[in-house]
Amino acid sequence: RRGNAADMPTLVNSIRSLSNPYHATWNAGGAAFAKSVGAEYVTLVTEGNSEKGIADIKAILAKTGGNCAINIDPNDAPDARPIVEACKEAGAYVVTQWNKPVDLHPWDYNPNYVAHISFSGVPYGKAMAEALFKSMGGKGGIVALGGIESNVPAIERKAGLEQALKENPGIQLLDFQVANWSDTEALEKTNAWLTQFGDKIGGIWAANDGMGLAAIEALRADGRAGKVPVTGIDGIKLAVEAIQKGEMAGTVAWDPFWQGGMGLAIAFDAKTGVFDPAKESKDHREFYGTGVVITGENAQAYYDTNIKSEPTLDWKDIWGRASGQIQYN
Amino acid sequence: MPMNSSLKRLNIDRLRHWLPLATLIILVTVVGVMEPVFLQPSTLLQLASDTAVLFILATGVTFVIMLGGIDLSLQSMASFSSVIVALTIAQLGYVSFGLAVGTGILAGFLSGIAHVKLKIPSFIATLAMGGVLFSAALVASKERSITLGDAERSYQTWVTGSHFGIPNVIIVGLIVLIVAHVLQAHTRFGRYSAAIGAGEPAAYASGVKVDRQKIFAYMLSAGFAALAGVILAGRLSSGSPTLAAEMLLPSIAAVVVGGTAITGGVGSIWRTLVGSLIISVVRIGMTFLSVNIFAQNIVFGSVLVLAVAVTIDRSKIPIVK
Amino acid sequence: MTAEIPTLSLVDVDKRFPGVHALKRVSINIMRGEVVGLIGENGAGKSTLMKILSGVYQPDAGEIRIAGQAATFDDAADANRKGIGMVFQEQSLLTNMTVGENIYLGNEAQFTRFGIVDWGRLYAAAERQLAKVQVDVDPRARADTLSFASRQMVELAKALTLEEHAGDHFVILLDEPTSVLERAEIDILFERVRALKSRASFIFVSHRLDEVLELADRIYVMKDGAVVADLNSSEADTTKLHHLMVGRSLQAEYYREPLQRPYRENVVLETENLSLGHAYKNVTFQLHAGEILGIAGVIGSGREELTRTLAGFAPHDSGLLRIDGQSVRLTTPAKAVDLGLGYVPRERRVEGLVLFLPVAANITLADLATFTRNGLINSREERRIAEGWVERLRIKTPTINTLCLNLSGGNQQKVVLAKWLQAKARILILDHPTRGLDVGAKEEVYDLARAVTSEGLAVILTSDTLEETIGLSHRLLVMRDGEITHRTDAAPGHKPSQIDLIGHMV
Amino acid sequence: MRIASWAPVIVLLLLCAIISVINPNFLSFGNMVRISQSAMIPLVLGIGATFIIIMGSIDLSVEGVLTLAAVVLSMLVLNGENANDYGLFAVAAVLIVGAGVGFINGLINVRLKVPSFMTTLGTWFIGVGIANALLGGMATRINDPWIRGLAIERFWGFPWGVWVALLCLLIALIIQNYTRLGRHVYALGGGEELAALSGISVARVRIAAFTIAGVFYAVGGILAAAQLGLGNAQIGNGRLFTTITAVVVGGTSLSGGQGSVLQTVVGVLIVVVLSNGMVLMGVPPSVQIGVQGLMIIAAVALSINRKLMKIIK
Ligand SMILES: Nc1ncnc2c1ncn2[C@@H]1O[C@H](COP(=O)(O)OP(=O)(O)OP(=O)(O)O)[C@@H](O)[C@H]1O
Ligand SMILES: Nc1ncnc2c1ncn2[C@@H]1O[C@H](COP(=O)(O)OP(=O)(O)OP(=O)(O)O)[C@@H](O)[C@H]1O
Ligand SMILES: [Mg+2]
Ligand SMILES: [Mg+2]
Repeated sequence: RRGNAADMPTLVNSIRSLSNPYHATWNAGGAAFAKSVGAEYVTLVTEGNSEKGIADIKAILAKTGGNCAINIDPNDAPDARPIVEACKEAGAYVVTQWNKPVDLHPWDYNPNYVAHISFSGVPYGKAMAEALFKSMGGKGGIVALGGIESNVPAIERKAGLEQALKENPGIQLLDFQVANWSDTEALEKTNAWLTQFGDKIGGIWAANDGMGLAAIEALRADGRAGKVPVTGIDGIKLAVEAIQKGEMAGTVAWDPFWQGGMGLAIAFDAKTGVFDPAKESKDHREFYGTGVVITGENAQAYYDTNIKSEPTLDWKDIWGRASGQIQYN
Repeated sequence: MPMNSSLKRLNIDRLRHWLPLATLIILVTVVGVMEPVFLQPSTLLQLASDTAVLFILATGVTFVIMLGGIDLSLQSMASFSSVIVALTIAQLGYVSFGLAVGTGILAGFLSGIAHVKLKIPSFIATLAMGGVLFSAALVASKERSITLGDAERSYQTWVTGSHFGIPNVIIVGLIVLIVAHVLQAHTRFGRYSAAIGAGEPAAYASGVKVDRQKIFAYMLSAGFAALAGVILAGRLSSGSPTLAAEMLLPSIAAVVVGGTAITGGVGSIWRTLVGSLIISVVRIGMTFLSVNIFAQNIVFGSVLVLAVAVTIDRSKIPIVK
Repeated sequence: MTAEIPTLSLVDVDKRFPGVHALKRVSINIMRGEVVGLIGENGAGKSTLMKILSGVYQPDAGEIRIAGQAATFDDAADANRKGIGMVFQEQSLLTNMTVGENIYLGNEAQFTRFGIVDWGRLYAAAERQLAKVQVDVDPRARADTLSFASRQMVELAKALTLEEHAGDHFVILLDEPTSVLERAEIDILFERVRALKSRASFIFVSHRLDEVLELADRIYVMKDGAVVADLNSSEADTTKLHHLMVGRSLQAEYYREPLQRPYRENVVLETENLSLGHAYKNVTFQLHAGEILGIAGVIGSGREELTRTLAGFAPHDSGLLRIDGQSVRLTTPAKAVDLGLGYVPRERRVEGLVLFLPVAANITLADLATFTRNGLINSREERRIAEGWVERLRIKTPTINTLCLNLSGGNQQKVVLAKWLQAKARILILDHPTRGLDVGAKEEVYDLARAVTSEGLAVILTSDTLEETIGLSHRLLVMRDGEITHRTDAAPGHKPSQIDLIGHMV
Repeated sequence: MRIASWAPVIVLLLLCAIISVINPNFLSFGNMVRISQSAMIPLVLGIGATFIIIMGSIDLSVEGVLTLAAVVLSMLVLNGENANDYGLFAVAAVLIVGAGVGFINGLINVRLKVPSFMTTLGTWFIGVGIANALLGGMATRINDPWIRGLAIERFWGFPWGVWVALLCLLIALIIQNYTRLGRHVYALGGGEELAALSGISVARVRIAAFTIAGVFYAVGGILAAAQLGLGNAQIGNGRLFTTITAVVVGGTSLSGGQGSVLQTVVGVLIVVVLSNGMVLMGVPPSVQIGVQGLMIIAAVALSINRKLMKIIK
């Protein structure tokens, strides 16, 4: 019935949840791509529960008989292995993003494990730190909000921050706290810092936009919003707006719309035989995507092309943003 | 005449007994009719293996719930256990599993002591213990997930492999079911638990060593949670301080959906098994039936409430609180 | 008499519970200003009847009539509005609230303005209610700080609030109100009831037939869910009532005195200057195998705490307690049970039974170890044992899997006794063992007490009535203000008189 | 006996003393304001939960109602996504939404006889689900100056939100101590059968209590939205356990019948001061949650009256 190869494959995006703008935009990108090829589109959410995420993928594989292309942001790095193995067994094609174990490689699961896409957290975490330091005039104290501790991007972004600190001796890291990607926790932590360090806080670095925006709200309640620069990462709409208002010093846009759509496009093209993954070079199998650093200078332009209207992407240009093979150390 | 009515009563009791299972079968049938692939043996086996970890977690907490307590530390315990396995399996091999479960039992003992001797409500004692375990997992893992290599994974085939086409994890689940069922239905501990849950003062006055039974229940709960963590570590071939994240509420929900009273005294491991399967079927069923992703939480919540409305045995629960 | 319309009546009322036909086409009438006594064995259906009259249960068939008009009660509140108040058999004060709050619970509306309760007025009114029953408690005290007797009086005060809002005539249902009261308190209660007869009718349930004869104008006798007799008090006496209830005559030797065997030589339990805080001090006595040792005393005499000490709830803080010659301190009931003590508590439904477990599980609760093999309970053996006890003690229950909750008081008490006999307790502490039991069941308990002591069990007895204590005991201790004031022998033939003992009690 | 009921307060003071020795900034007025800001939402939520817990039930729908309230509010007041600007009417609507969810909780609990644990777990999922569906996963910025003012504008040095929380406290105290409903909630917790025998309509009291709790959670939602300046479906995350912990730490018993809204105030302060102090004392992030757990155990162990509590579940 469905397992028939002549059928159009089902397109599947699996993400953490639909309750944050980042993944909601990811989902929109997936839907846009699916529409462009006229395929059925399914969204799965893990709700932060690895077992659920994996079980859902297996359910889809069973339901479609493996006739699907999957683009997934695994809940936690370990989830990638069982998912890839299940896809291989069912004959589905899968692209992973952000999280996977370092020793799990697409080329070990030809052709089904098409590619892994990530964004090196280190340079962008560092870029944000530098943008922050710049708007502080190169000296002063900062505090930093981290993501979930075991999460790879959170670890990388923090590493980037640390590199930037090493290169900028004028900047002192007053404290680093983990706020688990949560607005509320970020707000509470910032509140406590305002007591502890008061005016010594010259800037706030946050590992994502949600936490950065929450820090701004804590500053606002203290009457200091706009006076203490804050940076985030992700490039969500509210962050770009905050940059335009001068309350935020910078963010990095991964373009989740691209992630959600292009990840599917790559898996879909492999599934439908447009290219043979086994024949692609490693820098198309495990590659860094390109992030856009947004600061006060380009915020308006970015807003106009990416946020005001739905971005139009060329889904044929699957390798357009591949910027080098992922390095593990 | 009295004979007759007591027969009737027995029948009603029997009927009540089967309501959770009937609910499960109805749910499976509904999904199966709308999407026949769901009823294929391979899909059902898959469903069963994907339920194993949830079931084991739920089984552990059933012991505590029977006593009228609660264990909120189980997801941190499971995650910590996966970290222990990941850190030690290279050196210790199979012993690492024992180490992890042993740590679980010890943690359960400590929560039990805190609850019983310091008289801290179990809600607080286990929530706090969960925090301690989470911190321990973060520190031990250096805040990262630890992936296991091929050599280490070879110790885990008892989780990942299969026998006669049946995934091992299902077999492990069945063993847990049998052990837990025997403990709960055929041992003094099980009987005392029910007595404590249904009427602690009378159990105490009858000479039951209440504290000891309670501590034992917390040890079982954390021990099973640790076992669940060991299995998760096998399934995901890694350990991580967040590996079992978001599994706490589904586990407790599984116990309650099976019809065990959250207030204690009434319940069984069978009910927990059925409850775990109901949770799985509803979740996976929604994926099979392509329920709109935005509607899924709404449907899930509603079905759970309705399921409990059907499954609980109100004749044995004095007051529904 | 026939022409008069009853204030309240039941016509052909039927009520079934799963497995039990509790009321079989019962019809009764209550006339204006009448006190109607209602007696019957445990499980005869008295409480069920009362609960139907007070709106707690709905009849399956038949009719309730108020002043000749058919009436239905949605719930207790509805019955209350229609002029029927009830004092429940089981303690029904909320222990986490104050006396005043309890008295007006559900009736606060009269003290409420714009949604705000005027506590001052409420407590003042509560104070007046308490004065009516002449009980001296602070309406602002929490109910759990009160003695059981005071709580019962508070409940009566609560029922009497009907006076304030019911019409010109109302009915108060008293379900075993006297079982926890001392004689002096019973007198106050009876006096109040008689004083209120001009405005109210009463139904009075009690297992103490003499009390019923004393207070009631007319008596209904129930048996197995049906009314079997309706007679004027003047035509009745205890022997006749007993016969009607139980179907056989009252034993001349109610306490089985001829069966009282001399106790044995060996001391199983002894105390030396046993003391506990302010509760009791310097208590010294010996308990022999086969002996029933009665302890008499009023509330506050220390006998309650002494029994709690022996049961393992309140360890003594000085003096000696020896069991079989071994000096022990009973820190938990578990320890007491291990040493062969069995406690039949006064609060049967709380400490005696796990109400939500089946009969069988309750009987075996204290003795699971003996039929556990390799860690597993032998359920067939368990069933056999439970069935054995049900038969031996004639416990009335549909099956051994019935929850204890659904048994009548007397049968519940038998389950408690079965539990300790099964656990082979060598010393039984009977704490008001016949509270709430019908005369038949009482006799059976006495029979049991005799039987087990002749087999060598030792019993410590505190009881509701002096008569019972005297009748049953081999020897008697009297306590006052925490000390033993009198010891006496009570062998058959020279039992002490009540007057003798009372002199040492107060 | 009286002393025992003050134990949580003593624990709180002790905690404050320890933290201020390590970091004297703790006692600054600025920090007091921040603690009050951190406490205002848990307080309002805790107040609602206290009613339910005294009744002997449990309410897990805290996050569901709060999230739904915050999201609905963000869509109805002046915001960055649509043209709505209903101001105070929006606030009223949100309170009605909270009351509605609470009412449904109560209704399911008493009519379908589903234990509150499961009922409210269900409505938790449903509430968050609806919030999510309404927003489609995005976040809506709130531009309404009144709402934002709750977090930003001050009166006597404290943000308006804190005053709103105190007003809620006052209302709760009145309901608890001076209305029939308040007393009947205790009666249900002390013994539901007995309460019914006294003529209390158990169903009505339960439904009313859940409804009131829902309103308080909705106020919590309004304050949360005001604080973060936006509504999104994650705004409630992690609030449930803090809320119940605070209630229990304050001394309200999970088995019902005992406790009060005032005790919850102390409980909330203990929990908030503890997490604020954790940062001030420089406890490393990865062990914070563990240390917090141990401190809460210590706090409860110190403040529990063991004599009174024979049975602890
Ligand atoms: N009336 C009562 N009803 C119920 N529990 C009570 C009562 N009085 C005290 N308790 C508490 O119940 C617990 C009873 O535990 P018990 O001492 O019987 O077993 P245990 O402590 O496990 O035995 P062990 O110490 O030998 O392991 C104690 O914590 C005691 O404080
Ligand atoms: N809720 C119930 N469910 C099932 N059976 C019940 C219930 N209440 C009472 N019964 C049964 O109905 C019968 C009558 O009980 P009831 O309590 O009316 O007796 P009673 O005359 O008041 O006895 P006692 O003198 O012991 O108080 C008993 O067999 C009892 O087991
Ligand atoms: Mg002990
Ligand atoms: Mg009765």
